[in-house]
Formats: sequence, C-alpha cells, structure tokens
Amino acid sequence: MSLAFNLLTVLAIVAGALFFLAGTVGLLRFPDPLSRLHALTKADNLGLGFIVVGLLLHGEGLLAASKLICVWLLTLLAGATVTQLIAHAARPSGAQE
Amino acid sequence: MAFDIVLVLLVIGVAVWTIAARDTFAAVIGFVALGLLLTLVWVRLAAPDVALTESALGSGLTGGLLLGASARLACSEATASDEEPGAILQLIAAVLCALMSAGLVALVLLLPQPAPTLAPQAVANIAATGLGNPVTAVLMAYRAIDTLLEVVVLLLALVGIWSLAPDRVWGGLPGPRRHADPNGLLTFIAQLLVPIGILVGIYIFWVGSVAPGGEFQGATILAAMWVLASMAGLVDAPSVSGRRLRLMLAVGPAVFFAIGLTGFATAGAFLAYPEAHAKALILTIEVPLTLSIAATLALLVAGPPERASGR
Amino acid sequence: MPSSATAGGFLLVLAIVLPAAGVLFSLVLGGRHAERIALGLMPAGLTVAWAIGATVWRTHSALKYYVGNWDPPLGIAFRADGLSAAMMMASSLLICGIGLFARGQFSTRPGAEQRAPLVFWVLLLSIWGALNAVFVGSDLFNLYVALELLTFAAVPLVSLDGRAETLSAALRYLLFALFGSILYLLGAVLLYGAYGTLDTVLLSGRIRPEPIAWAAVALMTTGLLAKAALYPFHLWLPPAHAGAPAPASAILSGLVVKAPFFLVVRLWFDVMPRLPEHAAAQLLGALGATAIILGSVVALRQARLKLLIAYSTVAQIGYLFLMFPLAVNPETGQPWTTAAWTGGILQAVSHAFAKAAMFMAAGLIAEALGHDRIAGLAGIGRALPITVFAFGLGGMSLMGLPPSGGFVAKAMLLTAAVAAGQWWWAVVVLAGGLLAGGYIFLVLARALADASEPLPLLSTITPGRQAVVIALALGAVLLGFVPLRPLELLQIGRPDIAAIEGLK
Amino acid sequence: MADFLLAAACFVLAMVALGLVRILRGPGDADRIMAAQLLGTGGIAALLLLSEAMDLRAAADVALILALLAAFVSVAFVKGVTRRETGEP
Amino acid sequence: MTETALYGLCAAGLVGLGLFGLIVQPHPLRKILAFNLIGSGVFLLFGVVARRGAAAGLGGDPVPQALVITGLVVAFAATALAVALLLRLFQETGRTTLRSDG
Repeated sequence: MSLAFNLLTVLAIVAGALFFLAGTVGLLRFPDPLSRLHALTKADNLGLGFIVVGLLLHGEGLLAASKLICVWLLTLLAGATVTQLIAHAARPSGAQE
Repeated sequence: MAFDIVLVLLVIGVAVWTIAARDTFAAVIGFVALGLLLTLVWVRLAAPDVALTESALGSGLTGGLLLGASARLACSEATASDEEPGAILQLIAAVLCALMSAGLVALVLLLPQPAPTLAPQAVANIAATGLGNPVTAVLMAYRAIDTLLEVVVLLLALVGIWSLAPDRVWGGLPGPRRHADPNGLLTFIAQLLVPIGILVGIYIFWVGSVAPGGEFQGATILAAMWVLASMAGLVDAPSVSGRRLRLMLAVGPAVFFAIGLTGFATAGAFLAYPEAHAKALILTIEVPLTLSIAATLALLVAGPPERASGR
Repeated sequence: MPSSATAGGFLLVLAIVLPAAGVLFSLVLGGRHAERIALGLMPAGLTVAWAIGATVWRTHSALKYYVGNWDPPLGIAFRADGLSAAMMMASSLLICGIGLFARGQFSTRPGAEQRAPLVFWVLLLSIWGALNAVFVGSDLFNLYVALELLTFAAVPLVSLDGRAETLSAALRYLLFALFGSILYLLGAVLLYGAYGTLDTVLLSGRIRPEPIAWAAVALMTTGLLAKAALYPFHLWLPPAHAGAPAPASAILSGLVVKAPFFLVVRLWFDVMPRLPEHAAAQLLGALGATAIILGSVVALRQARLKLLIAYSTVAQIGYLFLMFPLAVNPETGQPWTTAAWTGGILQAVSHAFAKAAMFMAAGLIAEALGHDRIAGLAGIGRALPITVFAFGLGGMSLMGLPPSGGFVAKAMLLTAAVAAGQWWWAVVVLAGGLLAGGYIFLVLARALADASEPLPLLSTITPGRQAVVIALALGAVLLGFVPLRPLELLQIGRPDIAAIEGLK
Repeated sequence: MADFLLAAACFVLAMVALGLVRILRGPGDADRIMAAQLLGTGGIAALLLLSEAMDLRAAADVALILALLAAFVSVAFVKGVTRRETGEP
Repeated sequence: MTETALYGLCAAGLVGLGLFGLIVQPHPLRKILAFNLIGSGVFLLFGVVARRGAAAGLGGDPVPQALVITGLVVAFAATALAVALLLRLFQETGRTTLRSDG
C-alpha cells in the first residue's frame, strides 16, 4: 500500500518537475510576451499542482494537507489574476519591440 | 549538497544582477528574487523563524517599498549615471571588495570547532517562560529589552519619515490618493487576498509561542495586506495626527514597558515575568505589540503625508 | 536572584525607560504636550543620571543590572562604570540646556499640532534615551540597537527645516551611518561565532589575540569611525551639522558623534585589553592627526559661521583619537597611559559643552541677522555681547587656552605624548591649537569690529536663551577648574589591566 | 524518499534558474516580473519539497507566506509599471 | 567543504558585492539596495554561526536566529527612512544626486 503511494508520489512529482521544465523552455524560447505568459501559467498551475498532489499522497495530517492545498490555491488565484494584470501591462511594452 | 550548491550559485548570480543591472527597476526585481532565494537558504540553515521573516519582510514588504520608489524615481536615472566613477576607480573598488570577501571566507573557515552555542542554555530555561519556541523565548524573555528597543526604533523611523512632510500637509494623509475601480481586477484581487492574508497573519502570530512564527512575522503580513488594500484603493491612509492612530502605534510598546515595570514588583527585575504567569503575560504583550508593529510597518511603506486631510 | 544586580541598578533601567516613555506619551498626546513632557522629564532624567554618578562614586564600583534576571550570556546586562556615569551626567546637563534653549525656537503654539516642534521634542527625548542605552549597554547587539536608535533620532533632525540641501545632507548622513552600523554588526557576528557571547565583560575574558578577534575589532572600529566622522569618513558631517537648526546642531555635534567614540573606547580598552595593537593604535592616532589639521585648515576657509563650526568639529573629533596611540600600551604601569586616557575623555566632555554653546551662539546670531556669513558679522559683538562672549569662551576651550576643560584635556594629551616619547602627537596638538586660534580669531575679529552702519536686527533675542548659551560655555571653562580628584571617577569599574595580565 | 524529494527540489530550482536568464535579457519589465513570478512558484515548490525532505513542518508555513506575498509584490510591480509608462508621479 | 562553509562563502560574497555597489553606484536607490545586500550577507553569516551551534535538539542556536529577526526589522526601518528621504529630495529638486555643490 505505502509502496504504491510512494510510487504515485514519485510519478506526480516527476510530472510536476517536467511542467516546470516546459514553463522555463517556453519562457526562454517563445518570441512574444503574451505566449511567454501562456507558458508561465502552465508551469504555475500544473507544475506546482502536481507537486502538491504528490506531497499530499505522501504526507500525513489534515492540517498539513489543508495547508498544502491552501498554498496551491493561493498561487493559482494570485498567479492567474496577476497574469491578467501583467497581460494588460505587457501590451504597451510588447508593442515597442 | 547538490541542492545547496545550486542555491548558492543562484543567490550569487542574482546578487550580481542586483548590483550590475543598468536599470534600477530591474535591479529591484533582482533584489526581490534574492529575498525569495534567501528564504530557501534560511530553511536550509534550519531557521524557519528567520525564513518566515525574510519572506514576509525582506522580500515582500521591502520589495513592495522599493518597487514603488524606483517607479517614482524612473526619470532620475539619466542624471545619476553621469556621476559613475571611472574604470580605474571601479577596478580598485572591485579588488578591495574581493579582498574583503576573501578575508571573510578565511574567517568563516577559522571559526572554532566545536562551535560555541547558547542553544543548551536557551532550552534549559525555556520552561520558566512557558513558551515552546526558543526563538520567541529569546525575543520575548531572555533578550526582551532588545525587542522593546527595536519597536521604539521602528516608531522613531516612522517619526523620521513623517518629519519629511511639508508643513502645510502636516496632519494630512500619506501617499497619493488612490481610487478603487469597482469592477477592476486589482479590486478583485485585493478583496480576495486581504481576508485570507489577515487570517494567515493571525495564524502565524498565534503559532509563534510554540512553533516558528511570532509577532514580527504576523505583523508584517498584516501590514502587507493593509498596503495591498490601500494600493487597490479599498482603504485610505489615516491622518498622521489622528489620536486613534497614534494610540494604535504606541499601545504595543506601552504595554511592553508597563508589564516590564511591574516585573520590578512581581519578579524582582525589569522585564522579568513571575514563572506562573510568564506565558499569559507574554501573550498580553504580544497581542497589542503585533497590532502596533503592523501599523508602524504599513505606515513606513506609506511614506510621509503628502496631501491635506479631507476633513 | 536579585543579588545578581548591584544596589541602585534599577537606575540604569530608568535612564532608558524615562525618555522612551516620554516619546510614547508625546506621540499619543501630540500637539502641545510634547514640549511639556520633554521639559517635565528633564529634572527626572538629570536626577537619575547624577544619582548613578553618585552611586558609582560612593560604592567605588560599577553599577550592574541584569534585565529580566537573565544573566549573560543568555540575557542582557546593563553596566555603568565611572566612564559611563561621567558621560551620562555630562549629556544630561547638555540635553537640559539644549532643551531650555530650544523653547525659543520650537515652543508649541496653541491650535493645531505643528510638525517641527513635535518632531524636535520627540527626537530630543529619543536621543537622550539612545545615548543612555549606549552608555550603559554591555551587550554588543543591544548596543547595535541603541546605535540604530541614535541614528534614526539624529538623521531627521538634520532635515527638520526641509530645505533641499539639508535633505541631501540627511540622506548622506543616513547612508554613512547605516554603512557604519552594518560593519559594526559584522564584527559582532564574528565575535559571537568565535566566542559564543556578546556580553562585553564575558568577551574580555574569552577573547584571545588571534586573526578573527583582530578582524572583528577592525570591522567594528571602522564602522564606528564612519559614525563618528573621523577622517576619512568626515565628509557627511559638515553639511549635516551646519544644515540642522541650531539646537539640533548642538546635540549632533556635542553628543551624538561622541557615542560611537565612546564605543570605540569601550572596545579597545575594556573588551580587548589583551589585544594591544601598536600599529593599529598608531593608525587611529594618524587619522586623528589628519582630521585635526585638515578640519582646522578647511574651517579657516569657510565663509559661513555654522560651516566653520562644523569643520571645527571634524578637527576636534581628531583629538579624541590621539588618546589611542598614547593609552593603548602593552607594557602596563606606564604613568602616561592614564593621563592620555583621561585627557581623551575630558576632551570629549569639554568639547561637547563648548561646541553646543558655539552652535547655539551661532544660531542666535543667525536669528538676529538673518544670515550667518562671517563677512557680515561686523557689529554683532555690540548687539549681542553675551552671545559673542559665549562663543569666545567655547573657542577658548577648543584652542586649549587656560582655564578651560579643553586646556586640561590637551595638556594631558601633550604631557602623555612627551612622556611616551611620541613627540609627533605633541606637535599636532600644538598645531591644532594654533589653527583653532586662527579660525576663532577670524570670527571674533569680525564680530567685534564696528559696523559701518547700524545693524538691522531681524528679531530680538531673549536674555534667557543667551543665559543658557553662556552657562554651557562656562561649563566648558569650569571643567578646567575641576581638581584632578573627581577625574578618578573615570577610572572606577575599569578592568584591572594588571589582574588580566596575571591571567595570561 | 528524502533524497528523491531533495533531487526534485534541486531540479525545479535549476529550471527556475534557467528562467532567470529572462530577467537578464528582458526586454520589457513584464518579462522580468514573469521570470520573477516563475521563480516565486518554483521557490514555493522547492520549499514544499524541502519541508517534506527535511521534515521541517514550518517550511510549509513559509510557503504559505511566500504565496501570499508573491501576489502582493506582483501587484506592487504592476502598479509601478503602469506608473512608469503613464509618467504619473 | 561542509554545508555551513558553503553558505558562509555565499554570505561573504554578498557582503563583497554589496560593498562594491555601495562604493560604485552613484544613484542613492542603488546604494540603498547595496546596503540591503550587505545586510543580507551579514545576517546570513549570523545564520551560519547559528547553524554551527546546533545543539540540545535544536537545528540551530536560537539566540543568533532571534537577533537576525531583530536585525531584519531594523534594516527594513532603515530602508524605509532612506527611501522616504530620497523621494522627498527628488520631489524638492528633481534630482537624486548626493554630490554637494560646495
């Protein structure tokens, strides 16, 4: 049982790490700010999400689990809305390129 | 170990960027990133209390303050760059600073082994304070006078900042006026984040007596939430000569002094707590102290009064 | 457990708590109360400081207090030896004098709260508390907090009138001060890392002559020098001290720069008496000598009175550091070390009185004339004779003419230099005296000259304020009449070097 | 398991470090803050992994604060950028 | 090389870099940043000292850790005061230079 959980944890964390990889590559390679922003949101939402899921499977205790979910929701929420704000702000500077 | 090496390389890289960046705004962003990395370093150094402070204060609130300042100063860049010292002077400075760093490294390696420590004494006496977190015990009991003086330092910095106001706006409100856009995104974020942040701040403060956390960290989060709400235009800054605001600023240190002075009678020394009531007394100090520190920190970010009060 | 403190130890706590409580009350009550609170606390603070002095003198030992009953190294101790007591007594007198003087400029008028008076009185009390914390502090980190308290109280005083040049002077002062604090802290961190305590008394027992101790002390000394404005860190001082309002200049020049000097003395003579470094002490002396010559020469060329006095502060700070090459001595029992040490401290105290009086006199002159250009001083000697006389008395102490505290201090340094065979310092002392004579004469000659036309006075100066100035100037003179016996106070509670040598 | 978690934290951090190159290249302020935000998320991920690997529960609290304050700093940034562009004092 | 020595190295690097910035950068805001960098280095060094003093079941010596917290708060206050002075100077003169004109 715990072996299976461990395996799932490893898988989830590896998946999360891969999303971070993808986000970084996107941030570096995409030509314009808005598509870079798109890559960033992927890494934000999914990368951290998978890692949180992995740790949830591994960790114990309700408080710790709720804290993890809280962290994820906060980043999701803050990330998504702030991304919108940046998208607004990015337009003028993108036009200058 | 691999993790530590990557982390240290990152810290140094970002620090170089902070110093060398052409654009001040970019340098400030580098500094904020540095704060985040240092938070990781503090966790690696088994200092979660410091990590909490660094993330909230060193990176968060300082970051907000500096970002705002560099945006306001954006057009001053050109005038200052004329004064940059020549290449030879820069080289000499670089050599000197490298020598300084090298010397410090040598000294770190010279530190005695085993290292002297007060950890056993801090643990041995912690029962007398009724606390579970030794760092809080140091701040609130063993070295309480440091903490007390530090809060006064914060207040003085605030008086110093207020003193910069032009005479005609004394008693007015700090910072430019901001209006909330009822349908704006910023308003939405602020309305969502501020209540959560306040809860987290209270939680971090509350947990401080037994686990990492405490009044400074909690107060910083509360202050950041206030600044966020004021950036979004949800709340306006108070008038600096309002009686209620002044009371809020002074109540923390005042209670601290008062309970410290009763220590003369009840425990035989200034800032000593009778063992039976130590924890209750410390909490009695911490609650108003958190409030005062939060208000002070928020107003430190807000800056001197810039406009006369509307009333 | 209360036995861990000496009787009267609570006085040390009061010396810090009283001003701090005053700050809090002033902030809350605001408006007109700030001045009343500050002036009301002055007799109390004066009593506490002199009671500490009396207790040290009577018991012939240092006062000690363990805050919260936690003994060092875990807790923090306050400690007042004769030197602390002397500094506290002197600064309490000065603060009271400056407070009385400042009523003319910062008295609060009825109506809405005003910025400058509130800020001034709050900062005056803060500086008092911070100075006391520096003088009784015995823990290196606690002293760091006290130094920051002092900095944050001093910097806004510089820019109190809000003119652009004072803002830039204040910012520069702040940057220098912060640079100094961080170097000081770095040194303290190294000491804790090496010896596991920040308590100065414990440290003096544990510290060994080794690279880490030398590095730490060098860093801390450099940081403190930046705050004390010793050459080559003097650049911030003249614009800051000259730009501040007169009572603020008096505090800054008279007292605030003495606190870091005091800590250098603590560090070199009390924390590390076993690490005598001849070369380092000679270097400090050389920096002091450069400051004396450079500061005096630049002072001679100033066109504005307040800038002249500020540059003279740069020079007089130099004298303080002449005591190091003469008093730091590995061979104990040399008769001149005590003379040099006492001379240095006496110079700090008498300069504080003299310089405060001179800045306040300059403030009155500027108030009366509407400017402080030296070229336009003619006739002021007739209009404000007492003020100009006070300026001259202060100048006498700076020059080192008898009878004055400055004379005794400089004579002691001179004798020590000759006795130690280090005649070059004697030359510097004499040259500095001559140059000081030059710039004081420059001012007095102008001030006493007859005006070609009647002097238009912008405002009348009340006799009360002139009386305060002359009282402080007389204080500097009276220090010259103090028989040598009370100077023994300075030696009380100093670590017995012979005893420490015995431990070696 | 702890070693694996530490290695994962290391990998995430390294990825984020590469993203930092964006801070260096710019060109706009928005790109810089994006990179900083990626660093924030990566830092939070690394912290959570560290918390588990080092068995340091409080590190999760640190991550919580970081998540909160990252949003705060981003808002301050956006405010700053708009002010810079409109030239508002 | 041990972990603490590695972070000690990092601290020394931060102090050196900050010092360089403080000397070389003419813009006061950059000087303030540099001062914060030196501060971070000094605090980090204190953290290394604390970590080396791990004992009695604690991961580090709590005394230096608490002092770092105090130090961080004081450094923040200093930064806020310096920034306010700088902004006021800029408002008043439109310049941010520290060079005196005399």
